[in-house]
Amino acid sequence: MQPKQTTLSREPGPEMIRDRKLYREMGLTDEEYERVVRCLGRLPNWTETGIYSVMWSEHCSYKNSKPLLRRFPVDGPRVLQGPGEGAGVIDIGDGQAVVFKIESHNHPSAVEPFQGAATGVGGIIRDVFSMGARPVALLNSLRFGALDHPRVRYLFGQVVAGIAHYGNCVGIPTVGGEVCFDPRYEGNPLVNAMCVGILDHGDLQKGVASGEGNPVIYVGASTGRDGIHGATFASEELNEASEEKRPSVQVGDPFKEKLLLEACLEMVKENLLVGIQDMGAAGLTCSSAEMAAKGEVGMVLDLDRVPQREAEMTPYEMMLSESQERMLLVVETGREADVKRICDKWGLTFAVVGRVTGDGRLRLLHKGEEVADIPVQTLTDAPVYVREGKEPDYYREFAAFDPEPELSGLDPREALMKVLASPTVASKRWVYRQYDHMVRTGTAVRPGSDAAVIVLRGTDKALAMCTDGNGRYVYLDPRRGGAIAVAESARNVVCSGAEPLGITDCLNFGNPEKPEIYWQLAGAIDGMSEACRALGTPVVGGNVSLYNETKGQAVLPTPVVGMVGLIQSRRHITTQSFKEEGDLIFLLGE
Amino acid sequence: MRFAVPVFPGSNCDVDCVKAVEDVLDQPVDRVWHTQTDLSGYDAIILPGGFSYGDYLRTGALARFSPVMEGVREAAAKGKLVVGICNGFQILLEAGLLPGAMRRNDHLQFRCDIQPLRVENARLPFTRDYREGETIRIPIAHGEGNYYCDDETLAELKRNNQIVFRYAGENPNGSVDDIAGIVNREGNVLGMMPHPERAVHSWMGSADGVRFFTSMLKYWRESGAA
Amino acid sequence: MIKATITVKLKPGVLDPQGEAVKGTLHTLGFGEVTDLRIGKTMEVWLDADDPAPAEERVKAMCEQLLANPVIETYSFSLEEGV
Amino acid sequence: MIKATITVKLKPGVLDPQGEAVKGTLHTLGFGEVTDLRIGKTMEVWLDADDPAPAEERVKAMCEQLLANPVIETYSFSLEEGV
Ligand SMILES: Nc1ncnc2c1ncn2[C@@H]1O[C@H](COP(=O)(O)OP(=O)(O)O)[C@@H](O)[C@H]1O
Repeated sequence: MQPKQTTLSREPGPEMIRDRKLYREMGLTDEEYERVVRCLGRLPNWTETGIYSVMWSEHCSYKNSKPLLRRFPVDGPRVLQGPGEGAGVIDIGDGQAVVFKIESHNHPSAVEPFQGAATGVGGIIRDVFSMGARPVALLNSLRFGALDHPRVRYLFGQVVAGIAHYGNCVGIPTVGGEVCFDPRYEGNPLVNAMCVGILDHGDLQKGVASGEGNPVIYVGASTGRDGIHGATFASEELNEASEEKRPSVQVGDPFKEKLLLEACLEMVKENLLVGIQDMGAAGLTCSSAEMAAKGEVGMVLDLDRVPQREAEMTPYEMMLSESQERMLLVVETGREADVKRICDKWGLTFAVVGRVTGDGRLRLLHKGEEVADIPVQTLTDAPVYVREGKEPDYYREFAAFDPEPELSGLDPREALMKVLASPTVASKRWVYRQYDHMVRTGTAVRPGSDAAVIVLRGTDKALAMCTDGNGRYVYLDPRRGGAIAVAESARNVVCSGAEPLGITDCLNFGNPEKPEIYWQLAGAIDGMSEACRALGTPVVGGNVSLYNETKGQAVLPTPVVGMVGLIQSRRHITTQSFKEEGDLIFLLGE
Repeated sequence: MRFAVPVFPGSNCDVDCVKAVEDVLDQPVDRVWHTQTDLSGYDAIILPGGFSYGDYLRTGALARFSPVMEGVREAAAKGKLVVGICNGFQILLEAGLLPGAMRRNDHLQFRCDIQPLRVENARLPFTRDYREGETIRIPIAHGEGNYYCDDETLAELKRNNQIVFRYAGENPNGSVDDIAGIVNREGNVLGMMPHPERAVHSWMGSADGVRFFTSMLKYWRESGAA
Repeated sequence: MIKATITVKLKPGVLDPQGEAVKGTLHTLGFGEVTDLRIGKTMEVWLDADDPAPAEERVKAMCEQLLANPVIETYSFSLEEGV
Repeated sequence: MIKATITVKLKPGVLDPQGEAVKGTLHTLGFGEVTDLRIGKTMEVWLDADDPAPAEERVKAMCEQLLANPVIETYSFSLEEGV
């Protein structure tokens, strides 16, 4: 059956989308469009084309990186949840588990650094509390161009302020991170944010829909035209779309996030939820499709019930909006009132927007008409591309380079001063004192040491955590650079008195369709995997950010590792600084 | 001694205050939701830090209309101890329970650090376990701690010995006369930007906040309210 | 509908750190002719009301109770009808 | 001296969480007639200049380079002479 075209006649019809190849502007290739037609058995309308395009984007589908990510070791005796959910979960004993994940917000931060960074923090916090965990710490990993460039200084200042704004307001301490400066990040800064949470085993939640007839509930901020992906409307009719109708930047509301966090954790404690997922990238589309696909069910959504901030939003706009601070819940029939009571207490918008169905389809209703009807599994079953890597020309040249002669003539004192004065190595106090790193009164080791340490109240245990990565090393040798990133984070955690538990990672690379970039990506993943196997630290989650390029020039290939370690007793906590005159200094290793 | 910690939407140091009272004093303490107006069952009230109502418009400006502020006002009038820490201080200013107003830090950045403070008045219910003139280390974490009052008010604060803490060393926010904390004329309502609840165990980096809490308990016992 | 446009400014004499900072940045950007700069707030408030006379009273009450802090701020406003 | 009064507003469609929160409090304070509220900035900039025509260009440049963020904000301004 062909769903109705939406009543907004401005939208191009299915034939026009095909004939004028309008799907290309949404990011679908000709082959992918053909595949959509086969999945549906007919031509997709505008809304459906938009839904496929975001679900099959790299961000949601990992279509370029999936085959490579399979090389990561993801299992271990303590792993309760590996990759695939909002965040990874590792057992820490006493019925508790640690939940953590890192995610990128590079592109939004390049456009609007303050809000881009802030909403990146917001997204990762939701990923963690949607697992049922109480977020206890934030970290980040940042890359900018050379600091003597005014635009870079602006980006740097705004990104740090945005991170501070969001985390401080929600009341989660930002306890660590890293900042590096290199001209290769000039047009494309990297902003990766990590969140760590704690949960009791029984509270673990999943982003899954099940139980035919169960209500689908929308909680949180209302939906606006924020961050709708840049489909530049090609047809003449659409050129009339006024300035106001154009997609706008996502603005974060950390206050609302705090309310959403507390409300969702109350629902978890009352055991109300069948499934819960953050409406992050691709908002309502991604959350509804993924929850339904995981539960092997269908879902019908009545879009008129979606709380809307702006007038006359189309189904396309509602489905693709990236308005922040929203969650999608599935509860058992009859528990709606309980969810509403909690939402009312926290002053949050609540709406039953749909039902779980047994037909395996995502169906959307708008103004009494069916405007989309898609087999759910085809949305999550995106095309996968196994690409060919190629060793770049620079690799052998640099590998053969012998630095000895050039370095031997240097005055060591001068060289040391130079290294210490470089912004990448210099103290990051200017950054971390803008972050509230003590709220929740659990921070035993504050920023400025190797890894941060958070104590677990009611036990003698503590968690150590850090983020590390070095794009220059990975550029010179992806495999060893990848391994070094894992090893460095492990050293930081161990030097704080902890046993490494596992990692989350964010792979920030250029365009994977270029064989040299793909080669970097594959090599880094191999190196990281090798180190993770050697150290017994599985990869329990992560994020891929590709296409980090400006004017055809890719950023340094930058995998960032976020590691968490367990400290069995607070007496084991160690810090970096020299303690007393006369203490002996040892050098370990090679 | 029963403590109440009102929780506004957006408060985020409420649990920290509860933990501090429990750990340091081992006295009963309740988090009280902002819709509750009756606080008559409590001996002391701690308005916690955080971002009540997102700190939108002006810090503390929206929270001061929360129903629980009725109870806070009543308690203050009865001479019970009322403490506002950070955002709590901002709320007390907006509510008119303390004089002055808060502005953004002069450097415009949020500032989190362990800050040295001078104890200027050690004869208050909140400070009797400190020595006058002593320097203590207490964490700060705020973007708007730049206390302002006009010259007249400042003269009055000085005359009545209402300045309780001053920043020692560098002033982290540009506040008038290095003010970090003040008390009302009666001496039972105190507002301060630094967070004593974040300095109650040595592993936190300082335990100088302990005596803030023990002072209150000692006062309560000695004043015969117990 | 009536729309009120409210301006809230810091009182003269109250230091405006943000204004100072912005002035400093303008100077480094080459706008040396800026001698002073003060930053305030502007609020657009739409009221479901028709009669401007009572609306004026209402907006005044909003300003005094909430929108401006008399310790450091002053306010002024104008009304437009039919917007 | 020339004084420029610049108004910087969030673009329509850009979320204004602050405005939302203030509206909510106005409602609880009994100002139910408020249907919408948006908060922006107002800047008073004093220029050491006499001729309004070039001043206008200068103020425009300040707005575009620094005072307004074109991604989420719009600006407008007016000039007064001899203040
Ligand atoms: N963006 C950031 N956010 C929070 N803390 C940071 C950030 N950057 C650096 N830090 C903190 O500063 C300290 C030094 O960082 P870094 O120079 O990367 O040290 P190292 O090379 O030893 O890891 C660490 O404690 C780190 O957590």
